[in-house]
Amino acid sequence: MKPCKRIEIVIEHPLAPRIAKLLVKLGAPGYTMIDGASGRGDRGTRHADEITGISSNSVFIIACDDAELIEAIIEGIRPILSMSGGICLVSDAQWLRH
Amino acid sequence: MKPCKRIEIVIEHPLAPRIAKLLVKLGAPGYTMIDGASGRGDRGTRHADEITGISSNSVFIIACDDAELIEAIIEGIRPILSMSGGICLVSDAQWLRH
Amino acid sequence: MKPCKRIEIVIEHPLAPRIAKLLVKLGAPGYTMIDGASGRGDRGTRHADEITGISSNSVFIIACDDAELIEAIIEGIRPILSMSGGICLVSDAQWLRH
Amino acid sequence: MESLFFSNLTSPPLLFFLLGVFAVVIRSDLDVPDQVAKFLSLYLLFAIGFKGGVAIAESELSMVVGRDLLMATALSAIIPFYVFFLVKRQFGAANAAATAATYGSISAVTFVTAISYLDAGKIEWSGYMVAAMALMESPAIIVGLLLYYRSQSGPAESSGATMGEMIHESLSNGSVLLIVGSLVIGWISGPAGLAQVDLLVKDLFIGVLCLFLLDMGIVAARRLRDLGTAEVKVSMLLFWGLILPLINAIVALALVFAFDVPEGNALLLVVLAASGSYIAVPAAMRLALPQANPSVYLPMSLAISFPFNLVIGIPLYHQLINWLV
Amino acid sequence: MESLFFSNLTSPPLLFFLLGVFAVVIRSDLDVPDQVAKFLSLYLLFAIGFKGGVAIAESELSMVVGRDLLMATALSAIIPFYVFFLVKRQFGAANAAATAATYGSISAVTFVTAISYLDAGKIEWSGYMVAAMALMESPAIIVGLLLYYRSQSGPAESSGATMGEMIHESLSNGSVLLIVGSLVIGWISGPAGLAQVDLLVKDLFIGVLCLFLLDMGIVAARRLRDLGTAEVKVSMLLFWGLILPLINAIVALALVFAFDVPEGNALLLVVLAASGSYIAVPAAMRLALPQANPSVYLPMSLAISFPFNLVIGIPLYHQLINWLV
Amino acid sequence: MESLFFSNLTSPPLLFFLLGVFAVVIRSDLDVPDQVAKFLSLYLLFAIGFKGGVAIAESELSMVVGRDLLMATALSAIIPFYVFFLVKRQFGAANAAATAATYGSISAVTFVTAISYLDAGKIEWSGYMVAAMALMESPAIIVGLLLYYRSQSGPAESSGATMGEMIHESLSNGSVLLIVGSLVIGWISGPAGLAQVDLLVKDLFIGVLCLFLLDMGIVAARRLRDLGTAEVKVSMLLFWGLILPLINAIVALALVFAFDVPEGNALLLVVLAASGSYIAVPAAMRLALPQANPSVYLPMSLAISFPFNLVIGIPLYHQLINWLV
Ligand SMILES: Nc1ncnc2c1ncn2[C@@H]1O[C@H](COP(=O)(O)O)[C@@H](O)[C@H]1O
Ligand SMILES: Nc1ncnc2c1ncn2[C@@H]1O[C@H](COP(=O)(O)O)[C@@H](O)[C@H]1O
Ligand SMILES: Nc1ncnc2c1ncn2[C@@H]1O[C@H](COP(=O)(O)O)[C@@H](O)[C@H]1O
Ligand code: NA
Ligand code: NA
Ligand code: NA
Repeated sequence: MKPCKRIEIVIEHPLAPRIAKLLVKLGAPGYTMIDGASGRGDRGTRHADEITGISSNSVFIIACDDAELIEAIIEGIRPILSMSGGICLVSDAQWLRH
Repeated sequence: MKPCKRIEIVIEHPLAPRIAKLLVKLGAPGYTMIDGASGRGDRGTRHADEITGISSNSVFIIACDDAELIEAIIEGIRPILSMSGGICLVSDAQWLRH
Repeated sequence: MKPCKRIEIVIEHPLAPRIAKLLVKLGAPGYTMIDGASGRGDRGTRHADEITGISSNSVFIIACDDAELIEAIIEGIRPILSMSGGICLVSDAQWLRH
Repeated sequence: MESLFFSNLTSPPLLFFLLGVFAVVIRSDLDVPDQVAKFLSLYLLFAIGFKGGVAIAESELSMVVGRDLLMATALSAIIPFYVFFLVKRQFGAANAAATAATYGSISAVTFVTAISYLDAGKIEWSGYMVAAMALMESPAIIVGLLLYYRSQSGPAESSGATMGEMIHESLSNGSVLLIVGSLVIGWISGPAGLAQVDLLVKDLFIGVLCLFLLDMGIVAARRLRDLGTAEVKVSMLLFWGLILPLINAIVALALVFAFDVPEGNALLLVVLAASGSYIAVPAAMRLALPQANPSVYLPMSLAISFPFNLVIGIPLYHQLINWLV
Repeated sequence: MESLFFSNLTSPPLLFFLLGVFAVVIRSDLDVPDQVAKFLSLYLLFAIGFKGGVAIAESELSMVVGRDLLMATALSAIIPFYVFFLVKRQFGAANAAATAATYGSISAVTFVTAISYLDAGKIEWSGYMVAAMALMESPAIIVGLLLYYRSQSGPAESSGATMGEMIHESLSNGSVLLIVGSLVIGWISGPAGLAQVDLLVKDLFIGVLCLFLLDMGIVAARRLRDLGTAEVKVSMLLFWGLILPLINAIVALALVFAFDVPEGNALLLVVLAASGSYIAVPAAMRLALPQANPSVYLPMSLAISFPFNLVIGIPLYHQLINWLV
Repeated sequence: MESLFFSNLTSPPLLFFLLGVFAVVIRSDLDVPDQVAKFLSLYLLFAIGFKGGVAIAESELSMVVGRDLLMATALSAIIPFYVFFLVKRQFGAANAAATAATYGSISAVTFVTAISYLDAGKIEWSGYMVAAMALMESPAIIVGLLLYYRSQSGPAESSGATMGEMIHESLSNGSVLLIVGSLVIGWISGPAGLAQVDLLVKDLFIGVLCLFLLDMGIVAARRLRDLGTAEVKVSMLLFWGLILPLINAIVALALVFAFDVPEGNALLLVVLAASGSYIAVPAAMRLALPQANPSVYLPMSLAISFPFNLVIGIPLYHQLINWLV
């Protein structure tokens, strides 16, 4: 077990590929993405009921133990979130090394 | 980044709209909801395979930094969970302000 | 509210029933499972787009407050993860007792 | 009589149901994706409702129609009374009320399977029976809840919904609304409307029913495996899950015999009485009566009564009608 | 004229749209699963594209075809100009640009509903109109974005995509690609290809349209309920959502009158002009112009203009064409 | 010969496959929702199995049938042997065993595409070939695993499943069960059963195949893009992904030539031999042999051999059969 940060991002579905691309570009060790989440925030309700996908959210989970990389991810995500809404939470976790 | 609580609720699908309504009524800053989760607990297995939706779970994620509100959310959720099962976990997190 | 550990496992879809069986065998108090997650890690991209399900992930969330059981779960999961990839994160949480 | 059971057992829809059961028994991973399964059930309600509506538009509305609709509604309101008192001691008041509502209401898939059974045997039935089915969806919910509240001494635990919410819930349930809506639309647009959609609504029906019953077989068998987790003894669930359809069928048989209902419609009425809901009622009960444990009334209706009616009930009731009439 | 509205109102597709709206109004949980709804929309694009391609393969390509396609493309490029300036003051530049792109582009479902309206009335239309529709999907996106960038003094906020990405996005959008691709495949494989798939592509079409419009009714009504959360006043959204289709229809009417386009094609062109996109354009706008607030342009097009065109617009434009010609 | 390729290339199913590939190439977001894609594949298995079963019920079961089924089963058990030894040095034992199982087994979609190719060319084939296909699904899995365990000196790494679990897994796989089950149901219910579902099972088949191949084109092209991430060199994957189908086709060609199998059945047998599984086998391998890296054998079969067989293989094998016979 190794201490790490668990980064959780909720972003509108159309921008999910940008987050994925960003993570790859920054060299994140990996990510998991859950699609089709609905939600509510400052920009109203996202119903996840639409054929366009613009009214649904994607949830990213990223485990990362490199402080600089975490910083880079957060700074990379910040402008995207400011533009389109969504949230980013960071918490402490233990990462099982197998 | 701002410290906050991350509240995670697992509830049976038919009651999800009640949780959503409760959160809006209490003035929660937002929530994200993932549908179609299966699970297992004291009330047996929920298969998420049924056309009624009564055998599937919804997962709520709520970021909240207002201590009173957190208390209100938890107290509002408690009776619903006692009645129908499910879980509620609260943990510390950092909230990226964009 | 009671302190507990929140265990989060990301595993390829075909092995999800094994994790579920393991949890039941070890006597875990319950679990929640979200299917159809995509992701990326050392073994490349999992697209969650395939009819076989072998290219998609399942996310398990387990709340557990029994230290021995937590240890047993982690040790049970470790060989499965070594074999097939995926991650396991453990963090602190408060469990709402209803 | 044997030939009835036999021909029922070689019909594709039933065989696919059994294939689904078999898949679970041998622990196969065969599975119809849940969103698609839900859509197939919407399709069946849409098709049966539309066809029923067109049939009503084409037929003369006579006294007989009114009588049959009344009979159906009455059945749906009466059944919960005795079911509630039959199972209350063993199940507790909340579970008994939910069970009463479940068996007062109907299973649309059992109904459409009975229709495809009649069609295969070239036996006539009337389109307005779809309206009878729609009418039977909701009343039982309200009766069931009233029975529960009356049985509680002191102020009822009101953790659930109010009476108003309850009635709303029972009428606005998605499947109830879709069948009633499709019925009305079929009625309004009539044969001209049917001509535009008949391929989807008529010719594809049995094929889609096969695929849906495959899924129902899987789901029912899974619930049967879970039976142990309920708070009521498995043997009791098995007993009532087999006995309640029979009792309700007999009550309905007496009615159709008394009023001399013709063969096809008689079978449909009996099947409606004998079947229990596993869509509208369980969903409504989770909101209106969350104290009731869904792992009591849902698997009883879905994993015991539903397969029983499909495999044995339909030809058996048919045989009984033939004897009586 | 009344009879036009009346026969439109009794057509099954429209009635199912209204059933969907009704379901939301009475707060029913009726819902078409989202993955299935997405697939139904793919099916409609596939079927209409394929049929259109076969029709082109079967017809002679004349000057008239070129003229009509040009007219359609021109409409799609012109509409955004005046829409942008009409709404800019009230909506702000970004929202105005997105709105302009939305209304310059088209709604495929409104188009196919107009086709089923024509077919029900036995009015002829040409297969190449599907190509016209496909041609109108994208240009408006580019015009809308150009208008926005020109309106920004100083260097444009480039948080969104570059011009190249934008053009790519507008042409590679899934629904644009599927309709164009199906059109080309229908063209290549011709009547022989159609013979292999005609049941799916032709006979099932209206039935599936019914189920899809049921979902569209639900989604549109939900968006209508959310209108309040946008940054623009609800009354303004309502106003422009009703006025823009009318203005665009009148512009198109003038064109079809000037060039003496025959009844069926004329109606389709007018409907294309009057309808606003809620698939291709909103998806492209989230990437190219994220500053624009989707809860302004999406509900306006989806919850106001779309139902208006479906229920009132199509028969109204038809009536106007009959008066003019 | 050219005309064979050409007519294959203008058939709608293949064109939609190419459209899917094109969508990924231009980075379009076109996508068939995964639950629906899974259902379409269930539908294809259901329809082909049912039709095959009815065909068996209608035909006389002769020695020829037994011979052909035996030939198919033998092929499926023999192919893994040489495939394993051919690729073992480059892939390692675990990946070689998985690859052997993959190519010994079959691709149902390649098979149904070959059937629609035969039907388009009005060439006869026998319904029992569906049974041949079903028989070829599983044996290769067991042979592949045995080869792996034998190749390990010392006690085999038993992180995977036991032999019993493995056999269970290979027989209870959802797609194997559905095709076998539908075959048996078609057989039992016969022409009378087919009459009830023929529209779904027959007339819609090619249309649905188009939509499914659209998705397969997308998925295959995505896997081709990911090829780089496997532990085996891309050039090796490309090489074996093209060579293995050819080798297996030649082996099968020799057999069908030796036994003088008629044109249609011959092509189907060759296509079965040449195709590799990407449903049943990869899913079973993840459980039975998790040491094998799925990004080796899955993209090879799905992204290289599958498109090759679809576009070039089927007409090529057909041409070779015509030359030989
Ligand atoms: N406090 C919150 N907790 C959890 N999720 C949130 C919260 N605020 C916003 N979200 C999610 O982020 C999406 C966009 O939020 P917003 O930009 O605030 O409208 C919402 O649809 C939610 O899914
Ligand atoms: N210890 C746990 N960890 C994670 N999820 C749980 C746990 N216990 C219960 N759940 C979830 O809550 C649902 C209802 O639980 P219960 O009421 O205990 O049957 C289950 O289906 C699970 O999805
Ligand atoms: N650092 C990470 N953070 C989040 N999820 C990860 C991470 N690494 C791997 N995963 C997940 O685990 C799956 C398998 O990872 P791997 O075995 O590394 O290829 C991936 O598809 C991801 O869903
Ligand atoms: Na009943
Ligand atoms: Na327009
Ligand atoms: Na093979």
